[in-house]
Amino acid sequence: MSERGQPSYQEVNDAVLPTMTTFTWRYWTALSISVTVMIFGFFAPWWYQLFVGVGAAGMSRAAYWGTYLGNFIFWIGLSHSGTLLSAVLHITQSDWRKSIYRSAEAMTLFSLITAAFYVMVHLGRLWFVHWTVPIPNVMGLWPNFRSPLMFDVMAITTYLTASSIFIYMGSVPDFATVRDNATGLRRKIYAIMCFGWRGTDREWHRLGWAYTFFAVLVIPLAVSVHSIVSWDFALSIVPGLHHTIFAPYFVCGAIFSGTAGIVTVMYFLRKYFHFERYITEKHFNNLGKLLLLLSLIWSYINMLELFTGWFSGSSFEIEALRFKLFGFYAPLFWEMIAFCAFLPLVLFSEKIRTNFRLMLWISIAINIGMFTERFLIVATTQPRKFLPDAFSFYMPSLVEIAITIGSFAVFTTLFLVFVKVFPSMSMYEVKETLNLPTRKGART
Amino acid sequence: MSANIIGVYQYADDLLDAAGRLKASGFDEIELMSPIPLHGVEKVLGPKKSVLRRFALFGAIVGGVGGFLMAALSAIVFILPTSGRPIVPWPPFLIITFETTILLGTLATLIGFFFSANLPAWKDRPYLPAFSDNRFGVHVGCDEDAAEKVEKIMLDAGAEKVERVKT
Amino acid sequence: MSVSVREALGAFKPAAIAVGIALAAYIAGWVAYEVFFPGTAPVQPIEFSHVIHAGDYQIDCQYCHIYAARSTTAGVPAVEKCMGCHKVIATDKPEIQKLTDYWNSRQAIPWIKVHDLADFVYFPHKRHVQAEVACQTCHGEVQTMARIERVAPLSMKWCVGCHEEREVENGRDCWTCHK
Amino acid sequence: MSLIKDLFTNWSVWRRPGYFESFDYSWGMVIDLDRCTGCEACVVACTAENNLPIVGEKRFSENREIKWIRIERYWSGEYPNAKLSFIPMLCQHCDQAPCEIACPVSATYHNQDGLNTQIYNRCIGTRTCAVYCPYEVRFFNWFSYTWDAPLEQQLNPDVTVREKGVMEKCTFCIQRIREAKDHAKDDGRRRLREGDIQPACAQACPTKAIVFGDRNDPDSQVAQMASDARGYTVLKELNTSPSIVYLRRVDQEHV
Amino acid sequence: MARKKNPGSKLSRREFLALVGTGTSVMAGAGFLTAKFSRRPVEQLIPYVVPPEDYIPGVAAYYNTVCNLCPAGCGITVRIREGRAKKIEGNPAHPVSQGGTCALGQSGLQVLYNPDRLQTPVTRRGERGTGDFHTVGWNSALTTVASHLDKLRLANRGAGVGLLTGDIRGHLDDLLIQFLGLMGSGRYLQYAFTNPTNLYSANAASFDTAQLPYYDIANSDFLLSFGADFLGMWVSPVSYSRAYGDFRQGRREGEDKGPRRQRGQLVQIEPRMSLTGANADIWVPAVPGTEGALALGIAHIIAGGAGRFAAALAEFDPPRVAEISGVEASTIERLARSFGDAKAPLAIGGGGAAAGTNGVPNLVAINLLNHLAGNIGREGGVVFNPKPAFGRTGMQRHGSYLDLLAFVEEIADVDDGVLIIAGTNPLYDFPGDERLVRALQRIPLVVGLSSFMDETMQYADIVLPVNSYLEGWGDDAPEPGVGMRVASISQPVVAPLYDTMDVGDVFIRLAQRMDRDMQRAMPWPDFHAYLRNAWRRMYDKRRDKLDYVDFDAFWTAVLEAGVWGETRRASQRNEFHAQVDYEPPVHAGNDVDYPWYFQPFVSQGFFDGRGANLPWQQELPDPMTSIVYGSWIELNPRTANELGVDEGDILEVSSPAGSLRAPVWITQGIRPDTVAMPIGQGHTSFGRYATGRGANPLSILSAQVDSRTGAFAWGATRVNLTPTGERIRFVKTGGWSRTLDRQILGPRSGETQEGGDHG
Repeated sequence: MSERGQPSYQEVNDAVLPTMTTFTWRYWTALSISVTVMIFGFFAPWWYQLFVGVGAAGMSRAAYWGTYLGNFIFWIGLSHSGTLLSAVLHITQSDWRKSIYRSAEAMTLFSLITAAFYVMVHLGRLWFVHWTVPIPNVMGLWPNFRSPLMFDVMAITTYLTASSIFIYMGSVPDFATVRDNATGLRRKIYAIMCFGWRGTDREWHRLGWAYTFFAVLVIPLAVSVHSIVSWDFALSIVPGLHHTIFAPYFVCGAIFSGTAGIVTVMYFLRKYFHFERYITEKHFNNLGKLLLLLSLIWSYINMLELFTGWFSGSSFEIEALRFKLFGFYAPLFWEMIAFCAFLPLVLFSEKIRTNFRLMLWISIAINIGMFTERFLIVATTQPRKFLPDAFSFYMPSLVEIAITIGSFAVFTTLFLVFVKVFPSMSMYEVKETLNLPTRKGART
Repeated sequence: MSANIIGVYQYADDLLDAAGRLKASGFDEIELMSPIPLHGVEKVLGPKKSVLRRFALFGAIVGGVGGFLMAALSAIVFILPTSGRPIVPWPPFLIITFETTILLGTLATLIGFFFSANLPAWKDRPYLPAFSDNRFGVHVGCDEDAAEKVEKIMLDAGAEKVERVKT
Repeated sequence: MSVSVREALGAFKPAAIAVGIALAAYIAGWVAYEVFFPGTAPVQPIEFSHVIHAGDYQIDCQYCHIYAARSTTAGVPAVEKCMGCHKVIATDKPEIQKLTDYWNSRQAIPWIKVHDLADFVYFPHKRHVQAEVACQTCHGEVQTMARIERVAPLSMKWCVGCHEEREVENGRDCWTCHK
Repeated sequence: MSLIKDLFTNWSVWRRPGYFESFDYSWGMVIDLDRCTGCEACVVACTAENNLPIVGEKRFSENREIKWIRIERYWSGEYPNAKLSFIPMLCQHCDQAPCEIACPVSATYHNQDGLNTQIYNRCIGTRTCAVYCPYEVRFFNWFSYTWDAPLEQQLNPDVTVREKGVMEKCTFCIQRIREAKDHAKDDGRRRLREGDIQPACAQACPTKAIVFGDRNDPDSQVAQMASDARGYTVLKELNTSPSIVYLRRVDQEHV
Repeated sequence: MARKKNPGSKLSRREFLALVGTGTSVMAGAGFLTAKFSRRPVEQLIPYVVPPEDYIPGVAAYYNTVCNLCPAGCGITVRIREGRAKKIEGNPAHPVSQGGTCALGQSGLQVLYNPDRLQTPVTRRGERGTGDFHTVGWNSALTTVASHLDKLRLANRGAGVGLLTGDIRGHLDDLLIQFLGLMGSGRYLQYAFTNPTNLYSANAASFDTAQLPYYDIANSDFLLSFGADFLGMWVSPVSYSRAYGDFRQGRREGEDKGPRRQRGQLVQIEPRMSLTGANADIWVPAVPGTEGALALGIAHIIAGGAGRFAAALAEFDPPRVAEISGVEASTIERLARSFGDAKAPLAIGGGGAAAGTNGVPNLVAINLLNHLAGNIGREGGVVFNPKPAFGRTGMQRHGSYLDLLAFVEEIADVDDGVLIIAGTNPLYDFPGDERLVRALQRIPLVVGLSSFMDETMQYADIVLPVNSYLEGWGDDAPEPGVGMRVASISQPVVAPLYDTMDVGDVFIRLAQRMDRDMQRAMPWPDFHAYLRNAWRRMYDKRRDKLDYVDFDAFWTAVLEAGVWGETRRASQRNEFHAQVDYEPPVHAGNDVDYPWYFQPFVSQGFFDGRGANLPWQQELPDPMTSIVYGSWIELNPRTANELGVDEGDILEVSSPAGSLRAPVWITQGIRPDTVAMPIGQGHTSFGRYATGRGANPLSILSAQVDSRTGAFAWGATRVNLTPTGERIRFVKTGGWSRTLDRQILGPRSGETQEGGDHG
């Protein structure tokens, strides 16, 4: 935080706490729209699908996986923003992280929840989903841990647990602040939520250590999560999916789309919660640089994938590639290349990196591109596998489209609830970046 | 023990100063309260050792061993061969092992945190709401007859005010 | 001023108690259903007593359940079979008169299945009878039951446990029992 | 505890792949493409034996048909020298099946008879196995299918009717294998004999293009035919070790 | 439980208690109900009141009977569980099917369990053809018919009664003749457009035996097939498919196999590639109807200008034949050489070759090839069957298209004529010819015996539901046989599902309701008794030769085996005394307005359309195109280019007799000057699965007939094609139909897989 106009501790509290208690008409509108869309776009079609069978979706023979799994990867990818970035920056002691990491972690958590929803939506028999949980049962039968899907189950469970703990533990001192500034029932709820936190030297010390441990544990975990998601695909022998490059490709794409997601969220927080003093050009600039780097890595890996596929000369790979590049879904492919490989190149310019509005649009475009990538992964590979006689085609159905839209509403709803429950900016950590009030300091 | 005295400070260096003086006067039960983590507390109150890292390590080891055994034993308890792969193949099971290591490591760290930070606070503890905002505080638990001495030290170190709280 | 969780928790006491009562009531209702309408021992259309037939008179199981050694199903005796004896025996009892009514109107008795396996389970009585597994192993001490009651859990773990104990060939293969 | 002890004492055993070579039977098929005429009697026979649903025109048009065995057709050449070849495609019961590894709940695995199994009631419908299958012979119940009364009276009681959300595929008519084993036991035989079992497709085949038997038995017809010079396995480069050996159709250009 | 005082609340103690009480009871009720509904529904065990004999639940029984879905007469074995038919298999003991079945035969169960079966007799209420019927009891329906017949008979006008059936063989045939004889009528005709009338006629002309010979494909080594789709639905598909397997690869190990000989070679000559064409080594697309010329061209080369037919063959030199048939002269010479050099060559003709106006001359020319090859009566050649054990041969029974028309019109001309129709559906099979419908409309009483309300039944006054072939009694002498005398019995494998009767029973019951003479002449209680009686007579004749204690033992044995046969062979005949000549085909429509030959073909799944109401058949991909649930018109890519249409574009197909619409299927397997369409769809009334699906190509055919037999020439119409601009997506299983160089059909010949492996 720059010296110029540095806020005081009290001002930090005053900036954040009201965001939790003031409910504008804008907020209510946004919330009611997103809840409506969530119910009618997500849960209603899902219920319908549970009732009639997964046939309500557009998947069919050969294209056994569709939009649901594409969206699943997208949301898992988006979740790689917060926790991973927050942990990395925490370890590297980058102070600029502190004003944005809370909302970034919330993004992680909520995209993970959305992704977990997609696993359920995808399942043919949701009512037996507990068979994937390793608990003793009347069948004496356990899940198959050799399956990449079980890696997934384990990874997502761990990631969800670790992320929730990470964000919650980071918020405990702030909950105490909320408690101290609230009255009535709200005070009591937050009193429980902060465990009776007092901010003693002992508590701070333990929290510091615990937080560092979490960060250290979460970094490899986050990398492993998207690698594992990629193995769902790469461990199959489907041409176009069976690539060793898939794990880094997915991880890089995940961080890419997650970072873009942070930029988007940051923009809105800054705008509607008036965090201008805390979320500054510096943040946009730094994240812009990160986006640029990731975009370059992403393009490189993409090129590798296409090149190795083509150069292999295998009929399977070439047909898969041909369909991806020039088939029915080719426009989407080229849109993805434009948004994720070429558009981010403008971030070489610092002027653009520090232009909030442009950054917003670029970040949204990147996520549209990444969403397309995930869709293409499922839509272009499976219908063109090995036996030409079994070639088919995949087109999402109305139910799938509705659920896709609805899942964004799920995420938004969760986020809208979050900003009223959690301080959306970490107060104590922002205070940490300010000058410590000392008598000496007061004198000078 | 019967007296709980809290001193409120506007400045952090005053607080540390007060803590140092109290420590020097032979009071052991000193707690500092602040809205942000304070650096340099250890210099004043002596180094802190926490069992946290042991919890983390223990959790991770249990998670790792347990995870692998869960995968391996559940494969052996009902042998269902798949794809010509071994019943207990280590590469995929290492992934499971890795995940459970992290999972239990995290959970153990959480438990360790609660354990070592003395949380949640089931019993009432001395506190003032200003400590989460912009004030620093020190709490000393002492005998009734030492209370006045403590209050004096606190005020000398520049306390804005000194309060006695009941618990 | 002081702070802790307890005070706050106290505020939620009424809510917690209300939830507790509701839960207890719910569970009590559930248990009541299980107690008053036991799924394991349903009321049959005719109060047929195995105690009299299998217990007192020592009639062999396969005298009535004639297909047990030959087929997947043990077979419920046809009404004709019952009438074979009950044309003369105990004709004055009300339950036997019920039987006679069924016989006279040429209607089958709608017995309620107590040992009801799921449709995807293939259970051949034949193999088990031939392997000299006593009927009582799975059906309990039938000769002491006035009303047939399911004693065994009939869960997969239970089946497999027995297969294991007896070292049944391919006894753990899913397709041995599932279809 | 004994399990853990078992794990360590038998560590090398659990770690050894290729266990299927020691299976009791290794059911396999030889399909002679020179005999196969593409008449599709096998397709209907399979439908009838295994309670395959009638999905209806709309669902068929969405590629949701369920045919455990199907005839694939490949053209070569142009008119007037065009040639059409047929190949029946059904679950290959691969020894190293890509699908088996995929199932998170072990609903599909390799059993003692060398069969690639599918346990319907265990399936939760992730469809991973179908994605992993290179032969496209796994079918998913996108809906719960019904039969117009009284067509349901035809349903085979030895085969479960699958509900929505369940994967299914060719079982090599496991119900017939089970029945044959049952009869063998009644006769006091430990092992099945050649010809005890015929899956519905092989039985119906009017040209006897499909031969079924135990590949572990070197004297069996399948074992002998599999070593024919015309023998090959489909998509061998994927290293799935299928249990079905095809005998290439003879191309006789000069008549 | 309840607190005495609730400080924050304004509730009184009473209210609070009430609230707690209500809440508790509601929750308890909810728990109770959840427990109730979470439990699996109760299943009941329903025992028999009196168990049937030899019945074990859970154990399957097998019964042998005869398939009735096509005239081949395959023996089948039906699997029964708990009194219900579960599966049809070929009867391994039956020489026709030898354990195999065809796709249609497998679907027989859906004839039995078809949801659209007629369950009770119905009588017409509305206009004919509107399908407005109401149900009546058997008693009233039979009485109505019987009184009508009785009246005619007593008035000595019994000749006004006609009986039109499908393919009925065996003792049922005898019973019907007897019934009609008692009525004083000789009007009995069997008609189906697939009946090989021309083949009978050509064989009669060539060899003096009006029968279908048994083509010994299995032992032949060079098979020249002129349009005969014997692997499809031609004459006896299962038997010939079985033979084809052995023809290609010899007998299977373990069976009694002859010396391993060279792989048989198959040449298929037809304008549109049929299933047999797809399996042939060489497919020769000749101009439709010119197969005879081609046969004579080949004969010309083989005979080499010598022999009895030298003069007749003289003008059929390769260049001229090439001009007629559109087949290159070099190909003709090659075929002739191969045919001449083969050890056991065989030529068969059928399908399109027999379905022109020149069907008989074409087939005679093909017979000439067999004669020249000297394979008549020899192994691997044309084997004639002995006289069947009972019944008449097809030539005696079948009527041609012209016969049928005359038959119906005659009855219409009689006062009070009665037409009884059983097991045939001429209104579907018929070309776009209004004469039949007009004649039917004029007949005062049309009685239908059928399981389904098909197109013809729509014109009946009374429809009596008959048993499906799995519910009734019958017997059969398959035609063609397998070179020896075979008879099979069909028995009810399940109890009738509905209130239905055997066809034979209907006539016996009718007789019982007529006057005393009729009753006395047909004294049997039911058809089963009649049949048993008839077999007893057969048994009595052969008692000495047969190795059974008594008739009952014989009868039980036959029922168990489902088949009974005598290894008697027909005397060998090798005389060929027909006039050999080529007659150019006449096509309806000139080649300017109607530029394309139109070749309807019998489809694998539906046969002549009777399989269209079976959902399994509707869902069975067509072997050549993989299309299901619809019809299509096959076009050569060149034709499609010319018309500017693509796959799925809907064409208007118009002929001199009418027009229909069908989507385009582009295939390499058809001549550019020919278009083809499958028969079987386009039903206007045939149950829920068939009605209103696709188009019926027969409906736009001109009423062309064979010049000699009067048989319907369904391959002799030309059409014009007009794109309509509409388009559909085909419902089919197949994706792409090229292998893209992937190793699916095996390594190229001469390579083993190890060598060709690149993985």
